[in-house]
Amino acid sequence: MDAKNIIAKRVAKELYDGDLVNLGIGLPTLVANHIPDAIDVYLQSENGLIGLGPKPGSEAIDKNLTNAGADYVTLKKGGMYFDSVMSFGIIRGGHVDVTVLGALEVDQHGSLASWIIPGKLVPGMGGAMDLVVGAKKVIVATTHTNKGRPKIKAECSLPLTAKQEVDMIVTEMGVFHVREDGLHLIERHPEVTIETIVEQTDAPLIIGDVKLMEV
Amino acid sequence: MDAKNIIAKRVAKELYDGDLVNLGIGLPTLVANHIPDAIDVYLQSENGLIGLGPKPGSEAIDKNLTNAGADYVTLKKGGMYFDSVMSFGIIRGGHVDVTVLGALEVDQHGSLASWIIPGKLVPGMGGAMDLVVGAKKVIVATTHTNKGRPKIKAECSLPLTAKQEVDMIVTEMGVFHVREDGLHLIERHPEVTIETIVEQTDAPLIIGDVKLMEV
Amino acid sequence: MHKTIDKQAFMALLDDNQRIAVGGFMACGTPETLIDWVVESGVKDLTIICNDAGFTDRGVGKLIAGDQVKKLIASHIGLNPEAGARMSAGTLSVELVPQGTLAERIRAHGAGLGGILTPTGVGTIVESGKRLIETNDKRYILELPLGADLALIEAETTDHKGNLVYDKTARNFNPVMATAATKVVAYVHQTVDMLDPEIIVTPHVFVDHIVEEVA
Amino acid sequence: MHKTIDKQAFMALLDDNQRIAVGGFMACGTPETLIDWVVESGVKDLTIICNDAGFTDRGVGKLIAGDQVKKLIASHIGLNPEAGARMSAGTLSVELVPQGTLAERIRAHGAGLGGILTPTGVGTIVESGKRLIETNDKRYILELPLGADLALIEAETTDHKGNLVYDKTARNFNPVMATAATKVVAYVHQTVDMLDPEIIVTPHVFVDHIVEEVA
Repeated sequence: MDAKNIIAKRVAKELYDGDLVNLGIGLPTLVANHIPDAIDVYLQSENGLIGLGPKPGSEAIDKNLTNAGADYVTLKKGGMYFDSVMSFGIIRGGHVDVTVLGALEVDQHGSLASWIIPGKLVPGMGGAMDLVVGAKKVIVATTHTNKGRPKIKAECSLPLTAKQEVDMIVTEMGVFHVREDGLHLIERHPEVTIETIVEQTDAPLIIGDVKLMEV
Repeated sequence: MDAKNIIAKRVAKELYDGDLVNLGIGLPTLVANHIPDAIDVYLQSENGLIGLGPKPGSEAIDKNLTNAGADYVTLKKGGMYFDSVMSFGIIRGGHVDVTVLGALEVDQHGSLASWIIPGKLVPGMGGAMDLVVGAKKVIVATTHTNKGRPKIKAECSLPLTAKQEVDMIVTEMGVFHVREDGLHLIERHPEVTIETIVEQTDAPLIIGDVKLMEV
Repeated sequence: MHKTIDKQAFMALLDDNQRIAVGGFMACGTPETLIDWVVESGVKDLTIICNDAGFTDRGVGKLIAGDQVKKLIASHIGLNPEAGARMSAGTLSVELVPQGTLAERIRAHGAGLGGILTPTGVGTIVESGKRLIETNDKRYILELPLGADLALIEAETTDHKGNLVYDKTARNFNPVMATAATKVVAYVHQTVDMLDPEIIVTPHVFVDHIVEEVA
Repeated sequence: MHKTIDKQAFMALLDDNQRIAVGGFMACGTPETLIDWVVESGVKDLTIICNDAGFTDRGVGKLIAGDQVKKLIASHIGLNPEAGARMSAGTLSVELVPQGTLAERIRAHGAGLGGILTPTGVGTIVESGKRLIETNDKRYILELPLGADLALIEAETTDHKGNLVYDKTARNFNPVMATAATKVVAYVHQTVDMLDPEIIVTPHVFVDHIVEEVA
């Protein structure tokens, strides 16, 4: 399994029967492939639906049925459409159980930077700021490093998406919980040592009973 | 024609093709009977519909189809149902062209009191405060006096429904416009003298070219 | 996620001192069966959020007549003399809220807003004790969110997931109340296998429990 | 009220310096025909309110590519490199707004609110220049209403009155934009004699003009 699917599989274990979940564009989308059939997890797409199904075959593409990344999608039985006001009422109002997003940087306090590199990349925040503030549980799903540089920082240096809202970080190296007293390493990839994780992380880590990730 | 229908008929002349109109409980409801067939006027009921039709016969009563006064009503073709949030979005947002309401008191500045007589009658404001603030044109439709006492005052003495929002007052005696410089008498009942109106009104009136009301 | 519950399970949701939002407009669209069960439970000192006080023998009026209500937050109590009598006697506290403001306050809670600025009530006793805020040279009242422990709503039809559609003007406050309570119980008249995803008014994620009408 | 207009009548609605709200989400649900006509009109210095910048050759991206846009208010511009290039070159002013805040600001205008308090963006650069207000010990940004001179939206079906229903995720920002502009033009794919009053998303009172798809 590649790094991205290791991450996605681990994130999927955080989802429970009946949860309403929003998966960000890119890596987080892969989480859907790892949700067990035995549970009902409802995927929201913030452009206006709950009940995101698998990608359609080319013969079943409907140009009016897309996700927030402009990909063609399908709707599961029991799903429904709504407008952007309702969609963000659901998000901001705390009705999303889990949101999973990528990161440019995430820090030990749970602050996240994911939408702008001033002067370089200015795509905009889209719905990310609302999702991170509104969802009951915020999981950052990201590769541990970008071109060798740690993404987990003591303090974010880029403009924030939201301040101190992230609950959990999942990378291919380990799983981290953001708590009152700091950032806890709670699981590690079986083939990655704690020392390596510490070395590849730009934030102080609290290390107690570190379990092995299922990969 | 009785006083109430004289008022209702005159108010109806203020309605134009395509207008969205909200008629309050009681006297204002009678306005619907005087709208010419040649124009389309859309009646809103703030409990959740546009396209109020005539009262149903007893065989056609639907307990889930009522107006804001809890009377059974019907829906015209092209009408639709919505919830209270949408209903008051329409009202507060300035999408209602004309609202017609009764009054306990209305004053020369266009302030209206219609929802409470402290210690005596406390029904509540219902949707009236939103309607008076939100509608493009506010018409008070009321008998000129209550037990011989003028309802049009220099200043309202009862708690207000809204401050300086009324545009026009229609009674069985005359028609009044609220303008920057004060309250103008613009029409009178053909059988009622200007002197009588002045006598029966507790506010200073500006009297210029006074036309005759069609009764 | 099986959401259907019976009377016994419903009764277990009730407690003294709860804040309960009840759908309906002058008893149209109010879940009478659920109200009857609250009466039967004998729970006391409730705070009821409802458009109005219902009638003495219909809607939330039954709870007021049974002296189960400590406080009523509503826009109108005029059709229920028992409510007025108890208010005068000092045994029922009544907070009168303009209907559109009531809808927006409940919506604000459900949509995660910290409040809304409304022009409704400015210059009236409704503004007393509230913060007034000027934006774009206009004065508004800051109205705060209003949520509940429990929402009791009525819908016409559900599917097996808990999606809801309503019938005519029985919709009114039901959808917004479904967004703003810790637990939401919907009384429904029928259950179908599937609802058209375009017409669902209340997505299933808002609905915790369903009580099905017994034929 | 006959609302159907042709291309010529549509062109007459356009002018330099207009503020135009355009429905759609990454060009899904954007009225491409109307955008093409705006391109053809050659009007300049537009302020465009849209969820995103579309693509270089789809959605509002066509207006940006044609240098007709002075300012863009959107949540995301990442799929249209032309928008980023013009922003860097200083020829396009871009106001990035979180998607949920964008929806609420437009809704606030349409619903007559003076603003809304949102937690989204607190502690980020989104709060700069804005008033922060504390309620219930939590900090919120006061976000102001956002309206337009013209809204260009797309719907699936209308009746002869201008009521609208949408198709799947092409709904998105279209309904809320229909509430918040001085003139609203809807491009529709089909016209039917009557729509079910329970399923209408945009009541006809919001719609000024209809452009029907030519088969």
